[in-house]
Amino acid sequence: MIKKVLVANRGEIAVRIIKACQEMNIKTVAIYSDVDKNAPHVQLADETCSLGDPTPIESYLNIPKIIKFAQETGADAIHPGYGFLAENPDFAKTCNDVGIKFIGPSPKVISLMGDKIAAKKTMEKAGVPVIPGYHGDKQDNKSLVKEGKKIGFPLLVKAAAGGGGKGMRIVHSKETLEESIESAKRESKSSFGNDTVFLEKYIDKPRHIEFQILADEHGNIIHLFERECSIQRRHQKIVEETPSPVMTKELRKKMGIAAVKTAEAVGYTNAGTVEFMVDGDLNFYFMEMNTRLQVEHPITEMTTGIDLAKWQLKIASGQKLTLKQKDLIQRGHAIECRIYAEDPSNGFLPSVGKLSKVETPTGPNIRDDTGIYTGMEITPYYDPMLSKLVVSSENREESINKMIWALSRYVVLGVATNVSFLKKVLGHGEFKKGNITTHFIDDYFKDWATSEKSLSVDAIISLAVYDSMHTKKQEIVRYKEADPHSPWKHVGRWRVGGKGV
Amino acid sequence: MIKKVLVANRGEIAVRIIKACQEMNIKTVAIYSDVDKNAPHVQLADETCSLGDPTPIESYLNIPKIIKFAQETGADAIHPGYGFLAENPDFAKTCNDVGIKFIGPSPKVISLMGDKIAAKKTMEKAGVPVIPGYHGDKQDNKSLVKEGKKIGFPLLVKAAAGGGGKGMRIVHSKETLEESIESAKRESKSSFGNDTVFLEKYIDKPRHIEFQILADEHGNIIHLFERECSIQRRHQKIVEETPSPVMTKELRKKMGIAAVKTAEAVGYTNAGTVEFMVDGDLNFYFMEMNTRLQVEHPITEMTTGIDLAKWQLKIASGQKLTLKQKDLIQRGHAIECRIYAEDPSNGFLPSVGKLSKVETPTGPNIRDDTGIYTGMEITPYYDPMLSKLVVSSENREESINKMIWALSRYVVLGVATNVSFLKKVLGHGEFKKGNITTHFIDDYFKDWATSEKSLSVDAIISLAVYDSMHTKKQEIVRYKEADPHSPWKHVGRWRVGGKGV
Amino acid sequence: MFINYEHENNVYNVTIERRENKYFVTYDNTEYRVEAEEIKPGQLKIKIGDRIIKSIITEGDKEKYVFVDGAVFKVKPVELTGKKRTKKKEEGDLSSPISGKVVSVKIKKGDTVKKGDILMVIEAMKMEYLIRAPYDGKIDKVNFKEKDQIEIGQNTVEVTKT
Amino acid sequence: MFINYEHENNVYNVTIERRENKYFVTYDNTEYRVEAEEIKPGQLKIKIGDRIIKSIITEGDKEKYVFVDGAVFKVKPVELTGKKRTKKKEEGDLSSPISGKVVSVKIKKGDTVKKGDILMVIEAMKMEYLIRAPYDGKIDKVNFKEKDQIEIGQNTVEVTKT
Repeated sequence: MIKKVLVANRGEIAVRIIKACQEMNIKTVAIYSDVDKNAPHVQLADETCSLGDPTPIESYLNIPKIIKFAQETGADAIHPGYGFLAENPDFAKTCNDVGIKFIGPSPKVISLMGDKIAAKKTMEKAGVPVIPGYHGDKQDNKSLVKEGKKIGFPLLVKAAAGGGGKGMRIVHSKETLEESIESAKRESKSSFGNDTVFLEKYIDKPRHIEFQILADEHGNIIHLFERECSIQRRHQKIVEETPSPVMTKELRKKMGIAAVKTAEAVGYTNAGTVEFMVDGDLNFYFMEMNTRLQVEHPITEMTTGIDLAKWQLKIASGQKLTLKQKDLIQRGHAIECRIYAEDPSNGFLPSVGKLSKVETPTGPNIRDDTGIYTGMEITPYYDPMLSKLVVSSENREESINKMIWALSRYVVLGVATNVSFLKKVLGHGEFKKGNITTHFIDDYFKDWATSEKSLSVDAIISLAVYDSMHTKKQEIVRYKEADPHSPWKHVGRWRVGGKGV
Repeated sequence: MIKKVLVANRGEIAVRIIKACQEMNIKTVAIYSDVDKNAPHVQLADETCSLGDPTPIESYLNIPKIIKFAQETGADAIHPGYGFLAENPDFAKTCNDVGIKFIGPSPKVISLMGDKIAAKKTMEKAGVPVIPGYHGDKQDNKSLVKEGKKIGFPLLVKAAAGGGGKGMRIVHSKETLEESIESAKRESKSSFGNDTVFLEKYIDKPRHIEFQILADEHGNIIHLFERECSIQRRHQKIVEETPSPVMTKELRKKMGIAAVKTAEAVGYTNAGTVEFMVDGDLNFYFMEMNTRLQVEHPITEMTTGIDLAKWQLKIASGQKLTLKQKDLIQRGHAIECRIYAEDPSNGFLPSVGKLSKVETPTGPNIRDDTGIYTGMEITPYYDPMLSKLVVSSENREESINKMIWALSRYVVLGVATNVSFLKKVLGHGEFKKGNITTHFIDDYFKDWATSEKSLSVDAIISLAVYDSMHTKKQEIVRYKEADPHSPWKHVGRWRVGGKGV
Repeated sequence: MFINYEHENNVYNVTIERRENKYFVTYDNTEYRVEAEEIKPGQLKIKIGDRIIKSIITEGDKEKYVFVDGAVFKVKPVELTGKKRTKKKEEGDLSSPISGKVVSVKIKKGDTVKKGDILMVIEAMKMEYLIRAPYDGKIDKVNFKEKDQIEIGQNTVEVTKT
Repeated sequence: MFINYEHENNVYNVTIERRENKYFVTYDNTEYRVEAEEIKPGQLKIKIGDRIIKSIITEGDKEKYVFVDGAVFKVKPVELTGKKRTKKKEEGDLSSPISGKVVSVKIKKGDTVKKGDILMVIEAMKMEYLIRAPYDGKIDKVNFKEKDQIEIGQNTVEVTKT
């Protein structure tokens, strides 16, 4: 068994992995940049190493520094989490080269799946259906524009190395094709250090449905059913659920087999996710495989009872998968909402600042995977995801109600968040009916403005009472001493005024 | 559907019920005594009613007051939780009489099951095995002593109206029989207002295994498998788990059928628990039926995925049980630890005081049903249970590890608690092997003293650093100004001294 | 005590008087008599008639946040001058939508640009934000260069309409 | 700074000196050089060599609680007089084990009692606690009557051994 794991990540996923290790009596090493000095993952770990400069490339993306820390602390394995170095084959290879177990698939598999073009070609050969498109080597703008016109519009420009919507552009007409290709290349270069893109047919009314895979190092592969991830903004998932409201027993079986075939075709090991696009007629197409633990893995854990993070550690330790496909049970219904520091009424722009208050709901089957705390500074250095609120219950309707209950009691003050927005999404009639596609947000929330356009009476009363309680008599400065009924007073740092009654 | 529920309880169970109601869009009314003014159940409810005087009989046991509040707030149902009025047939009857739905079985059933003697006689007739004993009407000391001698020693004296170990005495020889009968009667009188007792054979190496029942008002009854509740101190459960380590598929089936038969025999409705004693040869005997939601219900919820509190509300609203016995799945393994304000190294004596700090562990499949908060005053008025820590995972070994992890991070300062003790119980070799009986605590922890007999070096360093940080220079008073190296100084409220170095 | 709160560019005039444990709050010609208690710092329990509300308030240098009935409100103080600031984006407003780093500047002073042309690219939290020309025009001033740190609301480029 | 802590009737002599951000703690002839930070009120992060410990400390009037490495310690200050209080129960100690209410008094002054006889019944948190005669003897004094409130540690009954 692995004895000590360095967790090469931050935030909620670092916390999640450290807890899994500690329950298995595996020692943990946290790494942290200067702005994360007091972060929960640092508080929790057995040992900690300071990365210094918070710039990603100097900290959580700094391969030599991280490898050095692993060696110094005697870690025999590294868990990359998701994002950062999780799908970087050079990192996985460097780990292997210095004799540290990388918790994930082999560098070769990461490399293959990281190249979206090569991955599609491999899957086409293996008999897994893929979306029509151009996955060629000609990467000059002229050739790409020509190929794009052949596929027709709308089409997608996607970074070969991309993920999470970064380096992705929808193009509706030939006029904006070249500009979009350039922009996608630039973003991909900056995010992944690689500007190869590919083009593919844009499918109407698409659903994004993915299958969770576990594969051991002895050739055993199972899938843990689907996750419906169609609710996205900026091509990034914000609400995930399982089972999918559109799934049938037959389709689940077919897609499950395709997912296992995908993993088999490349000799996949450890946890992974096969992403499919499903069209209005329930045809499905392989999109890509994520060679890591997924953000939304908790909903699978809640419905199957399987601990994916622990199985990653067991598999990396060489253990055999004792779970059999036929014994797996998908029970009840689970939903995850990603809580972001962003303003949904202003194009989902990230919001930075100090969290003046964090208070989260608790209750049966409510799981909050979080990396935040009261007093934490949200900086522009990293992804603005604050936490993942996950619920499960006997059926979809009860899970939606539970999630709305929990969101209504999720207190994060100090930055703009998407909490109210998520509540509106969950409460939307079409969502309740399960009529969702990846266009859901655009279709129903295009010009959504915060529902809190005006101060409620309860808010006004609360503020006034609070200010009355916290205003010392000597702080009330009369501006016109001659008139004792003057409305102009000064409350603390807050200037006050108003008409007399 | 019920529209508004008054929750006639306090603490974690009131919180649990209010949350269930709110998820179902049922309005809630909390009641509270003066000492519970700021308790979580009061914070959470939609409406609140003040009971005043904290004495139980004046507050949470005050039937007229509670009925009046229900009528005033327009509640159409009352949930009694457990303890207090949960198994008081007069209360259930009063509710019915004024047209308020009592969430539980009928007064007649409560009355029958509350009379342990009548209950046993009924079950004997229905063909459910019971323990040999005296359940007769002759309640004078002389007759009881005579009957006791007939049964033989050891035997149990039990309050007919009792529960939770109150009014129960083990008698090992005829010398202490009469004294024990008197004491049991006195305690029963004070706790339940009734001093009828019965006697029964004391079974060696007994396990306490109970079955959860759900019965609707249309004649449908299911069981939700067993809970192993053998780990008890003072005859009160402190650790519960499911499945039981001793359970076999065949025994589960047999006991499940007996449990359903028990419920059927009395026309049981709503949630209930049939308690059995299981001896070393896996013979089982009906002990009693608890006509309410049980403290340890969460472990059943975690392994079956069923929300028992919500089903109580659905059944009370007249809904049919849509769950079928054959569809119920017992999956994984769950453990509950009851966190008490008590000192295990001093006879489990309750501890009162102000909670100077409460910080609880969170993580996947960790559920903390709690009614406490930092700053709360623990008073001698009510039961000293602070919270219920519940975990689940794929198997028993992982659940034990998870529970130990969680207990190690459960911070409650300001009163003595049983947290360290629970950790020792879970870590005990015989517990790990599943070799448990109701004598487990007596057998292995008879003279247990706190494992923290001496201050650890980490504690000493922490204290010294803390005191150094919080001591302002002007607070350090030199007692012998003449000698600058004098060891005698005064730190804040804390007097300090020591040898010079 | 008279207090003005600014929320989403609207100003709310509120009066509150305290008499013993009761507060009298007047807003929009309605008086609310409430009882209130601060249970924990910033956490209020307020009784308005038969209703009890719980709110959480935090205070920053420039704003207060209120959490009540599941909703969050951010309010600002109103300056004594009475001059109400309006922050609505004007057509030609090229202030940065985000705090981040300038990764690319596409134009220089004196350039002529067409509506929709990309003028500057700002990166924050691993995402790109494009500043585009709001109309055909001429560049008057470029306030940032590549790799500069830029704060939300700072003006990026000044363009004269042509 | 020199501090004495009392824990479970043992006294610990500790010295601590602060130089800039380092603390030098001496206990039992060993010096520990540590770095420390108070992250939240009462929550410390302490670096002892390569090891990091986190502890939570709360302060009452009469005691401090420390939570560290999953264990809780309750410590008391040591009085300057140097007189160490020992709280061990003596054979004849009949102090109340619990704060609660006296529900029944079985004896009166002058009664003779046998070892094991019940002298008083105290109820707290719905449980009964029996005060029994520690030896054969004679009742000298009964400090409480029925329905009296009694605090933990208060002497219930005084008995002379016979």
